[in-house]
Amino acid sequence: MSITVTTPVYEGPFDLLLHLILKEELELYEVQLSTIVDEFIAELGRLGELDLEVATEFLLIASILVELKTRRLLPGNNDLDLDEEFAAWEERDLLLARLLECKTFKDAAIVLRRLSAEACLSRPRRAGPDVHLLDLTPDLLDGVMPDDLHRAYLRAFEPRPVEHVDTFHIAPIRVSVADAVNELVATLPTSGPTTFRRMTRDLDERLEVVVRFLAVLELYKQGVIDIDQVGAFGDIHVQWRAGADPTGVDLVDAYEG
Amino acid sequence: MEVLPGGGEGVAENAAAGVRRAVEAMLMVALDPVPPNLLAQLLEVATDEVERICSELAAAYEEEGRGFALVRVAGGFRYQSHPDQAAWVERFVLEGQSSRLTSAALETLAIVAYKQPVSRAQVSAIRGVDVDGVMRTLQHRGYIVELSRDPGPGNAVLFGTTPFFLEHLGLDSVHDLPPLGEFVPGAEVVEALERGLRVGSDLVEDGEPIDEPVDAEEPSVAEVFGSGGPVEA
Amino acid sequence: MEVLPGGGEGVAENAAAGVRRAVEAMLMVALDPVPPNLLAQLLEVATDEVERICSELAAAYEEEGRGFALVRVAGGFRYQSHPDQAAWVERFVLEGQSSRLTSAALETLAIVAYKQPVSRAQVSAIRGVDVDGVMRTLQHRGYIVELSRDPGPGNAVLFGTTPFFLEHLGLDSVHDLPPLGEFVPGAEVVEALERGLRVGSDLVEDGEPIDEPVDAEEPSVAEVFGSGGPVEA
Repeated sequence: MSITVTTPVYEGPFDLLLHLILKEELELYEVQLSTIVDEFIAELGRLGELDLEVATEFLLIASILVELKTRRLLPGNNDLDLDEEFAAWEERDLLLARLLECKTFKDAAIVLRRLSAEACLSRPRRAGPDVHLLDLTPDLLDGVMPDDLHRAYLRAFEPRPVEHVDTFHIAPIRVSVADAVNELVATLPTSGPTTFRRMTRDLDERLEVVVRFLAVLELYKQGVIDIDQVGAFGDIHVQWRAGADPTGVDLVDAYEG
Repeated sequence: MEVLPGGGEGVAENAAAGVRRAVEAMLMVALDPVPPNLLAQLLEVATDEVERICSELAAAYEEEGRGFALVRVAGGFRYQSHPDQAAWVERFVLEGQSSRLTSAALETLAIVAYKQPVSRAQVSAIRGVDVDGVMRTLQHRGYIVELSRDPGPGNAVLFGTTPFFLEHLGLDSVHDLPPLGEFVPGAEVVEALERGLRVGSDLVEDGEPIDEPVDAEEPSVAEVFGSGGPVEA
Repeated sequence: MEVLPGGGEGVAENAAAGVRRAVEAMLMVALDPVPPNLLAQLLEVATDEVERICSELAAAYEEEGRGFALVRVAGGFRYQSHPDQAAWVERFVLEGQSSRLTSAALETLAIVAYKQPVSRAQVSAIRGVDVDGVMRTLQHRGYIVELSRDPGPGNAVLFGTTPFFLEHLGLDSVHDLPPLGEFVPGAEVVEALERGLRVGSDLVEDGEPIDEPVDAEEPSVAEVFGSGGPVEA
C-alpha cells in the first residue's frame, strides 16, 4: 500500500489521521512503517521553508502513527499485560471518539463554507445616513475619555498569538528528530561501530527511541551510515560510513522550520 | 402624499404606502441589518406588519428584476446587492472583500456556533490542536465574542458567535444552521476509523499471539524498514 | 439572462436590462457617490448611456413611490432616503444604531490618534479587517482628516486627528494622550505596519532578518500586561 501525503497543510493530527484513514484507507497494522516515515520526511522536505508549526505538526503526526504502530515492535512491549492492553483499547476508543467528533465539525464547516460563499455573492449596503443626517445625531465622542482611547489602542494591538501544537496525547517530553540527528552526527563518526540497542540504552521513553530511530533512518537515507542486522531480531549494527563527511549532512532543518 | 378623494379605503391604502416608504427610507440609511421590532416601534405599527411589508418589498424587487435585494439576515432586514450581480460588484469594489476564512477558522467557527457557549479549551479538545491564535483572530474579526464566564472552577471564558457571523453566512439566526445531527459520521466512517486504528491484539491470527520472540528486544530492520516484513496491503 | 426568441431587439433589451441591474447593484454597495464615468468604464458602455440609465432609474423609483431616491450629488450617483421621508429617517438615525461609537470605531480612532500620520491600509492591517466604512464615518464626523500623501509609491493618503477631536477629548495636543509607555506591539503588528509602508526596494527576501535582536530586548506585550492580555474597556 502506498500512502501519498499530498495535501499541503493538515490542521493538526486529527486532521491528518482522518485523511490517512478515510481517504488513503490506511490500516495501521498493514502499512509499512517505512512508507509512513518516507512520506512524512518527503512532505517535510517539500515544506522546506515553511514554519515551525507546520513542520512540528507533521513530526507530531508521524510520531503518533509510529507510536501506535510500534506498540508491538519496540523493546518492552512483548510483556504487554492485560491491563496495558485494556489501556491501549481505552486510548484507542478515546481517540476514535475524538476523531468522530472532529469529523462531525469538519463536515459542518464545509456547509458553513458553502453558506459563506453564497452569502458573499451579495454585499450589504453600508453607506449609512446622508451627511446632513449625521449632523443631527449626538456627538459620538460624548463620554469618551482619553483613557478609553488608550485602552482601545491597546486592544487593537493585542497580540494574536501563534498557534502551537497541542501535544496532549504524547509523552510530555520534548524530543526532535533534528536534535537526534545532530547528536548522532556529533558522536557516530568517532565512536566506531555501535548498535541501536547501545544507542538507546539510556533512553526511558518509547518516543525517544522512536525519534532516535527516525534519526538513524534519516542518516541512512543520506548515505552517511551503514546499517546491518544479522538475522531477524538481531542487533542492528550502525556504523559511520568511511569517508562520509559529517559536515555534509543535511541537518533536517525542515524539522525546525 | 397624494390624497385620494372618497374617504376610508383610500386613506388606509395611503397609510400602508406611507409605512412602506418609511421602511424603505430607513433601511436605505441603515448601517446594519435592522430588527423588525425597531422599525415597528418607530413606525408605531405591529412587528408582523413590518415583516409583511418587508417580505412584499423583497418580492417586488425580485419581480421587477432589481440589481439589489432586501433580505433578512442576522435578525434584521438589509439591502444588499443581488447575488447574481456578484461579478459586477466585485469589479466595482475590488479591494476590501471579506477575506475568505481558512479551514482552520471555519472548523473552529463551526464548533463555536454549534456548541456555544463554549470555552477555548473545549474547542481545542475537539480540534486536537491549540486554537488560541484562531480564536483570537475570529474574535478580532468580529465573528465570535466572549459571552460570559464559566461559573465552574477555572472561570473559563465562554465564547459565542456574533450577528456579524450570521451576516457573513447570510443566516437570520443560529437556529437556521443545519442541525448538527446531519453531520454525524455514518456507520461506514466509524467502521473505517475502527479498522484504521486497530490495536495490537487484532493481529492475533490463528490463535497465536505474535509475541514469541521474547528474547528479541529490538525491532528487526526488515520489519520496520519493510523489505518484505509486515503484511503488504 | 432570459433569451428571447426573434433575435436583435430582444437581445438588446436584455443587454440593457443587464446593465441596469449592474448599475443598481454597484450603486447599492457604494459608500460614496459614484461618478458615471467610473460605471461606464466598468460596464464598458458610454458615459451617456450610464447617465441615461440612472435618470431612468431615478424616474422609475419616483414613479413607484419608493421611499428612497437615486440622486446625483458631488459628481456622482448615489442612493439616499427620499427627501419627504426625512422625519422618519431622522428618528431612525437618532434612536437607532448610528448614534454610538462602536468599539471597532474607537479602536480605529485610537490607532489614527497614536500613529498619525497613518494610511488606511496600515490601520486595516493592524485591525485585521477592512476599515473603509469606519474611516469614512470618522472623517465625516470630523474626527480625522486627510493630512498628506505618502511620498512613496502608491501615494497613499495619510490620516490624522483634527483639532475638533482634541477639543472633544479635552486635550491640548495629541502629546497629551495617555502615554503608551513601554508598550511594544507584537511582531505581527510591526510587520503589518512595515508591510503597509513598504516601498518596492524594501522587499527583503531570504535576506537578513530586520534587526530582531533589538525587539527581543524589549518587553513583550504579555510581559507588560500579564498573560491575560490588555484590560477590557
